[in-house]
Amino acid sequence: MITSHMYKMAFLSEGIALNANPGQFVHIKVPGDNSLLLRRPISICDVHPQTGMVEIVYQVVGKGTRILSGMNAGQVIDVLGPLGKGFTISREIKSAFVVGGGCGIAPLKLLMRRLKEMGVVVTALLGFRSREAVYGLEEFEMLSDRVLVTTDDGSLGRKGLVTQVLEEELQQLLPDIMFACGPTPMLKVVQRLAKEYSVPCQMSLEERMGCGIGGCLVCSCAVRTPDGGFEYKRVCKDGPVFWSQEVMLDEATIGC
Amino acid sequence: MITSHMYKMAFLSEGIALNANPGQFVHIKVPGDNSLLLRRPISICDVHPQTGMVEIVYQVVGKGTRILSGMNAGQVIDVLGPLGKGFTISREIKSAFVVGGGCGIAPLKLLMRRLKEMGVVVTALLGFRSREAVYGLEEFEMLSDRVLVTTDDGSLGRKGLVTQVLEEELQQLLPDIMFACGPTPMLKVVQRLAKEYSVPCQMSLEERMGCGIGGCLVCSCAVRTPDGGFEYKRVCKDGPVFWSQEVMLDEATIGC
Amino acid sequence: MKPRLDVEICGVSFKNPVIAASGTFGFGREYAEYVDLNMLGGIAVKGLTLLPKKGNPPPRIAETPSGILNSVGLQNPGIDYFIEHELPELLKYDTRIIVNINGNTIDEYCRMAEKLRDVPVHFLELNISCPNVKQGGVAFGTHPDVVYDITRSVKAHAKQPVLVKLTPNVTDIKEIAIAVEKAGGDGISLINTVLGMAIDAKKRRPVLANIVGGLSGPAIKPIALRMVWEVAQVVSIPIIGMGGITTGEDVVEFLLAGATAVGVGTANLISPTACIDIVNQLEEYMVQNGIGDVNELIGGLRV
Amino acid sequence: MKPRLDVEICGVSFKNPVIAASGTFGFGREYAEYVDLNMLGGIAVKGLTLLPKKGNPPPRIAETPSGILNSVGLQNPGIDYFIEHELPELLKYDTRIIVNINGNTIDEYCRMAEKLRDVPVHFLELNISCPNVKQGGVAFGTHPDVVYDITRSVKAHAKQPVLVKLTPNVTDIKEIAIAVEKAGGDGISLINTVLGMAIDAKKRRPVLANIVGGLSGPAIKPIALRMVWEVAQVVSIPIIGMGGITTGEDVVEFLLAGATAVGVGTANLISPTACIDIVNQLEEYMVQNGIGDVNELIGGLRV
Ligand SMILES: Cc1cc2nc3c(=O)[nH]c(=O)nc-3n(C[C@H](O)[C@H](O)[C@H](O)COP(=O)(O)OP(=O)(O)OC[C@H]3O[C@@H](n4cnc5c(N)ncnc54)[C@H](O)[C@@H]3O)c2cc1C
Ligand SMILES: Cc1cc2nc3c(=O)[nH]c(=O)nc-3n(C[C@H](O)[C@H](O)[C@H](O)COP(=O)(O)OP(=O)(O)OC[C@H]3O[C@@H](n4cnc5c(N)ncnc54)[C@H](O)[C@@H]3O)c2cc1C
Ligand SMILES: Cc1cc2nc3c(=O)[nH]c(=O)nc-3n(C[C@H](O)[C@H](O)[C@H](O)COP(=O)(O)O)c2cc1C
Ligand SMILES: Cc1cc2nc3c(=O)[nH]c(=O)nc-3n(C[C@H](O)[C@H](O)[C@H](O)COP(=O)(O)O)c2cc1C
Ligand code: FES
Ligand code: FES
Repeated sequence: MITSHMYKMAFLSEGIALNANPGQFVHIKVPGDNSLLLRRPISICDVHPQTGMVEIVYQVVGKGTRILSGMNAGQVIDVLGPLGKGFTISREIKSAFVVGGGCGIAPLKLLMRRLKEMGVVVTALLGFRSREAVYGLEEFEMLSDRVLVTTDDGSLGRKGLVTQVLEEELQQLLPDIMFACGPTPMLKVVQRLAKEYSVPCQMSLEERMGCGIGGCLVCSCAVRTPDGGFEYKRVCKDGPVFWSQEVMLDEATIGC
Repeated sequence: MITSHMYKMAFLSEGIALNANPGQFVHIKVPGDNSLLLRRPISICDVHPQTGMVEIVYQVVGKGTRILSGMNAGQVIDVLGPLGKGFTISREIKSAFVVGGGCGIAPLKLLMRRLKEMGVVVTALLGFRSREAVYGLEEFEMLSDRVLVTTDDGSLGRKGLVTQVLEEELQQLLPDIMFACGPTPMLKVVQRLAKEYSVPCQMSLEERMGCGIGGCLVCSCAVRTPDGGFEYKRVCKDGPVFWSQEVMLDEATIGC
Repeated sequence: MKPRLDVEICGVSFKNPVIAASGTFGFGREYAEYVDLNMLGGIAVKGLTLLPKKGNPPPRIAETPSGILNSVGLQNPGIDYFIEHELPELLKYDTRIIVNINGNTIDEYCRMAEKLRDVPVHFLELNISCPNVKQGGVAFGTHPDVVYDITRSVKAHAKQPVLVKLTPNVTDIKEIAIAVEKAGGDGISLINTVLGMAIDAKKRRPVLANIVGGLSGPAIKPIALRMVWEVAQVVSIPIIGMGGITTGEDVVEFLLAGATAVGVGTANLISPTACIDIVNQLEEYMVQNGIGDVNELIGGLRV
Repeated sequence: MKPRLDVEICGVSFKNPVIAASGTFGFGREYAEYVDLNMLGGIAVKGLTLLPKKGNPPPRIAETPSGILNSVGLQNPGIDYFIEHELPELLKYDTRIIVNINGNTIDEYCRMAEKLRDVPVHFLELNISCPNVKQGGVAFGTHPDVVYDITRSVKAHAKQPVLVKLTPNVTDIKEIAIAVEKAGGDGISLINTVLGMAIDAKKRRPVLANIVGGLSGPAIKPIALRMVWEVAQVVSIPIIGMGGITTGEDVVEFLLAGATAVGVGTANLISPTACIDIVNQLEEYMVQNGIGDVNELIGGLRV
């Protein structure tokens, strides 16, 4: 347990640890209770290729995550992954803003590690509900050049929404790219700002999933088509990371 | 684990330990897997009123008993009991035959303990599949005056069915009463012998159960009515112990 | 503040919307050892017939994933025995009593309604949906015309308000519900069990002696919710929703879908205290979500 | 001795009776990363329509006790795209291909059958039971006369044998199945999903954007088994049974009830290797129970 609702879990999987890209996820079978059929998608938070260790960070929201949070060291867990299309980091990038909100911060750790390895100058903008919900700050500070924290209640860092700080920062300096992950309302603002300030932006989406591998078409998100219409893409296979200008974030998309 | 398929489990319940009569059962909620709704009825094998300890012995036959057999010391278990009508032991009884087959032997331990306390001369006739399936012999030897063992394959005791030995014994000497628990084919023969030799006989039946407390009417067994017909009684509430002359053991009754 | 849990159906007030469903609660007596029956919204008694009924041979129950199948086949001591021997016991408690009646013919239903005229029970529940009897039973519940006839006929004989309990084994539950309303039925109970079957792969036999049985429990909750929702769109008489309820949140879901009260069936087989536990969880949900009156939830689904 | 697993449907032999059910296995490609598609009895591809179809808005899936609800709404790239771009990939594998087709009108079904005449697929599967499309869809599958007409019309245009996939949301599945047989249908697939609904008690909203969806998974297995059993008593054309199969024993149960082969749907969403695991478990069951030929199991229920 790392905050009152957030848990960290580490498990061994060489395949995942060696092959994971930032933004990819694992699909976890909830152990024990056979009335819960579906796997749970959880972002890969970090990997240690030498040891084969994979880290995830998750919030307890329902039955599945509650059972996961009660697992003990040594238990075996059934995990598929790494799945999905993660963040794309091109060689040309020199500077990046990484924007995360709440439990959407999880996948950003591995992203920042990779950005750092590539010498990208990273500003991390992280929003939390309150001081109690904050986790992993030291690590983010190690992995980035600057960390700006906001809390809804002002109990740590700036009071307010992370997107307010983002807008202020964009007014100062435009990064080569933005990466975002968090609740839908946050993503909507990020999407708008990316457009206004013409900064390319990748965002990681969430949707309820079945197979997690692209076969069942339940995890759709609306993506603009050249003809001005849209089509449904699969969050699990075509995403979870999409370019902000292509996705349509409407009410139907559920947040974390 | 006490044989390759039989498990013994002990749990603390003062209420059950103090109130259990031989032949009564407990109704156990299978922990963890919410897809398994129904409780599992298991006979009370023995109780230790001083410590509140209750002992059960069960065979792993399906999902529920498999999960039970994987439980660890210290885990909490949801148990209703003691339930049902157990064996009736009247003060007049001086001698008894106790006949058990396979996993039907479980409830006989507490019965024999009570019979011994009351000074009844007990002959235990126990049938097993083979030597590997035999358990608890020393205890039965302590609790009875004579133990006669049969195995289907002759690997321990007499080769053959326990009912063959029972018939031989009845030819020698008629007890005041017989008590029987075991698979339906065995009970059928015991029922016939009880009639032929005019020995009163109580037998413990099994049937698939719902509530276990008499409310849902699913656990029926056919019982003769004075008019020559029959009616369905509840194994959970009116039984599981019935007088052999009243029950009708037909094909529909499932064995253990 | 303690939230208000009472609801009203056809002018009869229930202290809370949780009713023990027919066939899973006996005549209440067995459960009285475990819970205070005064705390229940109501009790629907085991299905009764004009004459005593033996029921089907065992096994009568099978476990399926998150569900159970039963084929009790309406075993009961007959309506006269009920009135004389069981009802007096039940009347000692302050709860609403719903008498579930079952006939092979419309006439039988009417005769039972007559017998109950001067008996102090609160509702009749016409079970036209039991899948476990050969004659009548489910057949009654599958044709709107027959449903109309039986409802109308019984209404002419009944003194108490009449609930009609519908089977989910139909193509269009809406047209059946509309028939009930048109015929003057006072309310609708739904759903009864879904026809199903379990097979023992090892023995290569059906698990139930009756081969098929009625599926109930959490497995059918989505079907029940859908039917309650569909029916709530087309009738204005109250609905008692049931099918797979095991928690207070489940009750909330049925109320949101449009039920005024709910029945709890299979859950009683899992735990004798289920109904009371569910009432308590419902109250807890209301406190946590700032809902002062349970009536706010009825039909409150945001779509 | 290795038991024989092959079965025959309308003269087409399947290496084993396990078919990936439509809509849960894409066009096979995604699963090829996880399993050898050559080991499957067959693959029923994602439901196709004449023109490409967007499908319903998300969320399209909800979890229910031992089941799931989906409301995909037949998202697919259209039959022409399938024939041109997806089928060639699938044809690389040695397995039977079943093309699931869906229309808004009888004419649309016929036109799709025409388009498939000269295409090397093994079966057409008329989905007249999808609950997630407004027009046509489930409505087709609920009236015996309509089922008769559509089956007969498509048969006149189709070159391949025609399976008709039935909806369980009907009062009497037997009369529908009889209509298929009378109209010359070559086989029956059943069941499609059961109409259901899930509600989020906290948000007081339906979980699915489409409000209702199709229930599948182990929760519906008893319903599916019952329908396969009922239908097997009244028709002599082969049945592909499905609904909640997740293990080899489940397959045995469906075969005993009268199915010649089975479809595995939801299980693919839980594990991409489900179909193959199930084939292996089936073989294991046969070895343990001394069954040399899987055909011995078909219709072998002892009642
Ligand atoms: C690509 C992706 C990455 C994610 N990464 C993380 C992460 O790193 N940390 C974290 O805390 N959460 C993450 N989530 C959300 C996480 O999947 C859900 O919180 C979790 O599935 C809830 O399961 P439950 O059984 O506790 O909840 P329940 O509400 O009981 O779940 C019921 C069903 O709804 C699904 N569901 C519920 N909420 C969500 C949701 N927000 N998104 C998708 N499915 C949902 C469940 O998977 C399950 O199928 C991610 C979701 C996606 C799609
Ligand atoms: C009064 C009574 C006393 C019993 N005492 C013992 C005992 O002391 N030791 C012992 O090993 N077994 C005993 N049994 C049998 C025991 O209840 C079953 O073996 C057990 O329920 C199987 O559960 P499962 O989940 O492993 O099997 P599954 O086959 O997966 O169970 C499926 C369902 O069938 C029911 N069921 C399966 N077999 C039986 C059966 N033989 N009798 C009743 N229900 C059954 C289960 O309870 C469950 O509801 C007793 C049964 C009864 C009725
Ligand atoms: C063992 C059992 C017996 C039942 N008997 C009756 C009955 O006599 N009359 C009736 O109307 N419904 C009967 N039902 C149906 C229930 O009242 C209820 O409608 C159904 O089980 C769905 O609710 P549940 O999922 O909460 O059990 C019975 C159900 C069960 C499980
Ligand atoms: C996500 C999903 C999509 C489906 N799409 C289709 C479809 O396109 N065409 C069809 O005939 N059936 C479709 N089905 C129904 C399945 O093929 C199958 O009949 C049903 O799910 C029951 O089997 P199951 O319990 O094994 O899933 C779909 C089912 C699911 C779960
Ligand atoms: S979850 Fe199946 S396609 Fe995305
Ligand atoms: S199990 Fe319910 S009456 Fe016996």
